[in-house]
Amino acid sequence: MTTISSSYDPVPELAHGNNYLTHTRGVLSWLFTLDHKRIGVMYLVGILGSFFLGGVFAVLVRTELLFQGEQVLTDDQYNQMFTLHGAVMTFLVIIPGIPAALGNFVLPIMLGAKDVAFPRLNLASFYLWTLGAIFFLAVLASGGLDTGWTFYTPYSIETNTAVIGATAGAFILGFSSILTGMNFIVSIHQLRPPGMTWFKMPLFLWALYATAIIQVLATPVLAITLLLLIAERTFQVGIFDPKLGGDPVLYQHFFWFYSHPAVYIMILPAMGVISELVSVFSRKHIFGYRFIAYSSIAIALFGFLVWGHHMFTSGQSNMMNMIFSALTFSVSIPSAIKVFNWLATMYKGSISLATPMCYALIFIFLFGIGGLTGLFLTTLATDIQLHDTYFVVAHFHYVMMGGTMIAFFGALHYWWPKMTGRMYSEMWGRLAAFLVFVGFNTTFFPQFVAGSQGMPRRYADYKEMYAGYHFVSSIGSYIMAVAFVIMACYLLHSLFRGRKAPANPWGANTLEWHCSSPPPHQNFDEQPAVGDCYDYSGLEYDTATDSYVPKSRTAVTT
Amino acid sequence: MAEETLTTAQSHGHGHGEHPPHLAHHFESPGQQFDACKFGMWIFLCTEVLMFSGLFCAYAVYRANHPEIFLYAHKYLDTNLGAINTAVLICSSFTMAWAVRAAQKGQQGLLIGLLALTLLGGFGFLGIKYIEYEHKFHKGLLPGAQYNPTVTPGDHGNGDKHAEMGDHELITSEHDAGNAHTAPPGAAPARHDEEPAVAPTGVKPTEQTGLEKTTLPQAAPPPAGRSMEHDHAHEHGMTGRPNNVHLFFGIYFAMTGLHGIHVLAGMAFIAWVLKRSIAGEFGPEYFTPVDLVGLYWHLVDLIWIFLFPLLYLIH
Amino acid sequence: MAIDEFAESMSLASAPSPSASFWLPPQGSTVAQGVDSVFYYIFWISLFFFALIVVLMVWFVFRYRRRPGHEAQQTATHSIGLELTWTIIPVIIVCTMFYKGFASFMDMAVPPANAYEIEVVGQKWSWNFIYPNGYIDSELHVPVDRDILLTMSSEDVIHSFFIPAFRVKKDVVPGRFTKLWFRATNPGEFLVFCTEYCGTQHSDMTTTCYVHPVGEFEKWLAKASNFLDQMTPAEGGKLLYQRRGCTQCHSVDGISGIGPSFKNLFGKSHLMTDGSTVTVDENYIRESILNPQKLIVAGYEAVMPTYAGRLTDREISAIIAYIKSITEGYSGDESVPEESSAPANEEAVGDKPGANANEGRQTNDE
Amino acid sequence: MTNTHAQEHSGEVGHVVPMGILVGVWLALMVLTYVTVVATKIDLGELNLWLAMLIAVIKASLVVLYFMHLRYDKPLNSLVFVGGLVFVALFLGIALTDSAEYQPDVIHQEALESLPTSNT
Repeated sequence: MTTISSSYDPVPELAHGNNYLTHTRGVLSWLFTLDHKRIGVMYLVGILGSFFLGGVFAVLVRTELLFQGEQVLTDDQYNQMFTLHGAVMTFLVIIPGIPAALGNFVLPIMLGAKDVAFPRLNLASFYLWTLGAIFFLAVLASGGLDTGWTFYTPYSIETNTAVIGATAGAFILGFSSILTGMNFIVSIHQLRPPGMTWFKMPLFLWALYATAIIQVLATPVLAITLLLLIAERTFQVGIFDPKLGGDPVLYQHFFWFYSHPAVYIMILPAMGVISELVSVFSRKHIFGYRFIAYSSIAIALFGFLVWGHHMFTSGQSNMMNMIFSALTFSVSIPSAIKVFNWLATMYKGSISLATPMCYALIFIFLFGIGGLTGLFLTTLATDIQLHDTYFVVAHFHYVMMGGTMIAFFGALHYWWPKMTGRMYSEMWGRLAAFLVFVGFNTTFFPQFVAGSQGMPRRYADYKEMYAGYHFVSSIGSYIMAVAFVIMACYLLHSLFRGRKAPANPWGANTLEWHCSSPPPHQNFDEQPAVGDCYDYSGLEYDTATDSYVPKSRTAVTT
Repeated sequence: MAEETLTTAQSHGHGHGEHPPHLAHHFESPGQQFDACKFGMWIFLCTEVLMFSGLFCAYAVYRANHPEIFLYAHKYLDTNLGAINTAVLICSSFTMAWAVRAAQKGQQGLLIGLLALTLLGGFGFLGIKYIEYEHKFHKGLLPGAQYNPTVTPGDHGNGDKHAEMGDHELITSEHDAGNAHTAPPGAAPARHDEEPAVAPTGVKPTEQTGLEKTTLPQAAPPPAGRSMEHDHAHEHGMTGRPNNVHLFFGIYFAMTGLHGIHVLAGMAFIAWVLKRSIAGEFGPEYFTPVDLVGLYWHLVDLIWIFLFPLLYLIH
Repeated sequence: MAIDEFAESMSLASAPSPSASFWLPPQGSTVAQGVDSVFYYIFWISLFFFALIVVLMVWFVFRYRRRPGHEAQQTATHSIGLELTWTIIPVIIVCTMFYKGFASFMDMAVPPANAYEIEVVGQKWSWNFIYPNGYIDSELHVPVDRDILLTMSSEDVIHSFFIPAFRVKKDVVPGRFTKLWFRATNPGEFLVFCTEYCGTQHSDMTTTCYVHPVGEFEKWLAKASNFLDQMTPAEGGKLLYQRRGCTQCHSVDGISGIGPSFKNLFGKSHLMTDGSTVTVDENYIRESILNPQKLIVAGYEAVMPTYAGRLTDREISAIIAYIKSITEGYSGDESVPEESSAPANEEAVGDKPGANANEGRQTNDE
Repeated sequence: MTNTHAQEHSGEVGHVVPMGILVGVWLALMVLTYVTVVATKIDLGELNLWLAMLIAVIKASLVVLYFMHLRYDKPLNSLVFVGGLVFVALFLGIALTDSAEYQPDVIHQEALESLPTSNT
């Protein structure tokens, strides 16, 4: 076995230009790479591009709703815009988001391994994602999609927009998700270094493990649902088509059996990131490690029992309504445990407001609202009033956008120095974070009130009484758009003229900070030592290099 | 889609290892690599089981709520052909398991022979499936809108006198259905839901072509008058045939079609492993691809073990 | 006539009734009070916990901000006691929420026995309400303080029947019935929305629910259901043309939509898809209303649903009269009523602008 | 189901299933197939379905335990397989319960085959 260096050895400096970015040159070396870090970066570029595309659709939707009547889009175009916004954001951005882009990059290094368990499969997942994205672009070019991202039958059977193209795209993206999940499960089981037991693993890996379980168990049911929908359209099989004796409510069971666990695929990695950020930027050991780890698994498993709360008004039987309402409350408990544990971690810490921590705090604020408004939608009586109104739109944007995407940007800033070897500008980072926070709340808080006042969802036009809410919401969406443009600018700027990043700028103790920034091709020359990844006592701030270095050997108190 | 990615799952095993030949650089020992591959394969099999669970769920829901359709329609299926198919798959599963054993013991000749036998079993299964599909296409026993039976149940395709009339019937029904993209009967039986990537673009099936529109109950009688309960008498149309019998064939073609695709994929992998075993790559210290393809083939057999009684032995 | 009387008897000011609140619309039905109490119960608990989290977070960030001389103190890294408290307390709170929601849902879910049944048929972008005496209207009229049971079904795709003021919502699913009941507490006009995405004009699929004061409803129903008696057949035909979904496909201004336009139709001869030519006369119109699939004008698709059993013979002849009335130069036996002859009458026939949104809107050419 | 003889040495990694078991399982599967086909001849009413399912489960577990040598494998693999089945059962169970509950509300149109003549 290889020698184990002590956990506080100084990080081996790389000969200039020998990191994973410069290991080999040329486009082909990127397109056919098996290196998980390069695959992660390629995913990141694809996902940020899709996020920009989805954002354009969102701004168009909000511009149409700025005033009553028709502004820029006809009814049909509006229906296509909100459908494509939903489909692109869920399938292309937020489901692969944190696991595929950042998880791929960080997981093997956190495990002290050279790569994921199946590198070729990892590259295949990326190309499946790209193929799925191409299908979505083809759908965009060939007449769009106007069924909503849920493809409810019988409308999705009889509309003449490119439903088959979109469902085929989602089918392929599903496989990309399954294979990434499988890769992560096997890597976490098989590639943990000696000394890293399950409860010495970083919490981000617990979150990715729980996410992978859902990806593997839920996505196949989406695959068969989409296959049957394609069969409906091409051969009129009649399983979901009421004209042929089929049952549209059965389609909703099929669809939501996947799509509710899918929302936990989206939020769990975000929670994993927040656990890391809160601990590092408070210089405090994480509080309640086991409870946070177990709550990730609990959310993953309970997530499979609750899909019926999307169907309270759909004609689902009253008995199932009651069972699903009761079960859905079980999912809110682990989320509450996590939030309280994060707060307990911050207690008596030394909290720095670097940009990643700004996003972590914004996450706790927005996810707090998102999670608590979920209670209204879980309770039967209030869900009857609130279902399919803007209250639901606001709820899931607070949890998906306010939760997952905010955590994604926090993680992006946290691992930016490690991925690119460059530091971004803290001032611009904090400004953009503040603007995102202001823009987000201006956009979505009015939608809560519009929704509870009865404003239905997916409306191209609205009655007079909802005009005020929509106006404020549209203004908010422009503020958010500006904030993201600012973020894009300063991150791109840092790529070329950012300060050279030290090995450990934030003073974290997970293994990816024990190698250089950007890390070498093979991550570690010899097996890194596995200590307690939330114990920061062995690191001290070195003003010269503006980074954290292991304390001088004599003073090391083990 | 998943099929060819699967091959990468197996091929990762034999990277350019420094010490033992087939050890990938990021694994410590062949044991760790073998366990990782088996574990990854079992996770993949789990996703396959969940994918077919969707079809079993559709089957269960429609059988529970419309038992008369299944009782009536299963008589169209030929139980003997189904039983032969089950036997064929079990034998090819046996030869596959034996082949894995042969690989583990390094018996190259036996390995190659057994893999060939398994491949033959696959062809046999698909051949019988083709006969069954041919009979159904011929007799108009198709899913959904194209359902236009020209044969009474129990007449297992040997009712030749129906043959010519059947074609005529089918042509008209084809014309009525009016959706150009349904595979014309008699042509090679279009696999029911081949890989969607090649599916025709979303041609909108015209709404009312020959289909009975959902006729709403008469408006005149006050709603309370209409019987809500599930009255079986209403179930049976004029000819004693329960309505929506095409649902059975929708589910039949979905299940056996998707299973057929997986048999085809399995045969592709076996052929690929056969080629490599002829090249002598496998032996006691490295036989992972044979083992993984064997697991996949056994899963395909496993699913047929459940499909056979559910579709053919309805009582 | 119905609307004028209705407005007078109501002398309704448009101000929302006092029971409206910041979060929820005015309470228009018996269950509304229960739903609102559950809503505010959850609201105040959520606000408390949200405030707790945000105050703690902001305080910690300020109190323990990183500054020279301030080090993070190593507190305990886990405590079973704390973990149990913030597990058990939320479980208890959440159980109370479930029970309150469940109890209030029970009143909503189980329709009372002898409710007044109205059948609702949702179709692409308009509602049809079939009253017990067979009269079909595109707006919902109900008596106040009476249990109303809606038995709903859809003709094409999934719609959803939602009256915000009554706190009731239920999907309208093709191929099955779904039931919804409410009991309106105060007279007035309440908006009805479709809340399940159903295509192009999903946002226009709104109508109004008129709650009549005690005794007024029967009078309205009697007057409305024999509207043919109070007007010439042509006007009755025009009302049927607007109310029964003909507007979706047939225009009256000469522009052909999904179906041929009715303008100048009577007496003309058309080439049919099967090659024959047919002159448009009474029994051709009657035939294409009852069995539309048989004869289709060339160049059109056979997508018209049958109206067999949904239009009485008298209504069909009224429609025929209307088609005649908009054919210039047709000196048929009835006198062609000019547009201006009885505007008041015209106005009173329920053409309240805006309320019945689908009346004026022609579907643009597909 | 512990892995009886550990194969940590770099040679044999998997477990070799003895020939006797392979042939035995094969014969059992063939016999069970025959039994399940014959079983449909006897009319047990509702029980027929459950009998067929029982035989199918026995055959399936034979294949899984011996042909796929799950019995000699690491317990993690069987946990994955059985875990998947639990979620399949959850999905089928709830879909069946719910569709049975709202079945009385489903409208039964006329048979698709007999196109109704226009009935004024």
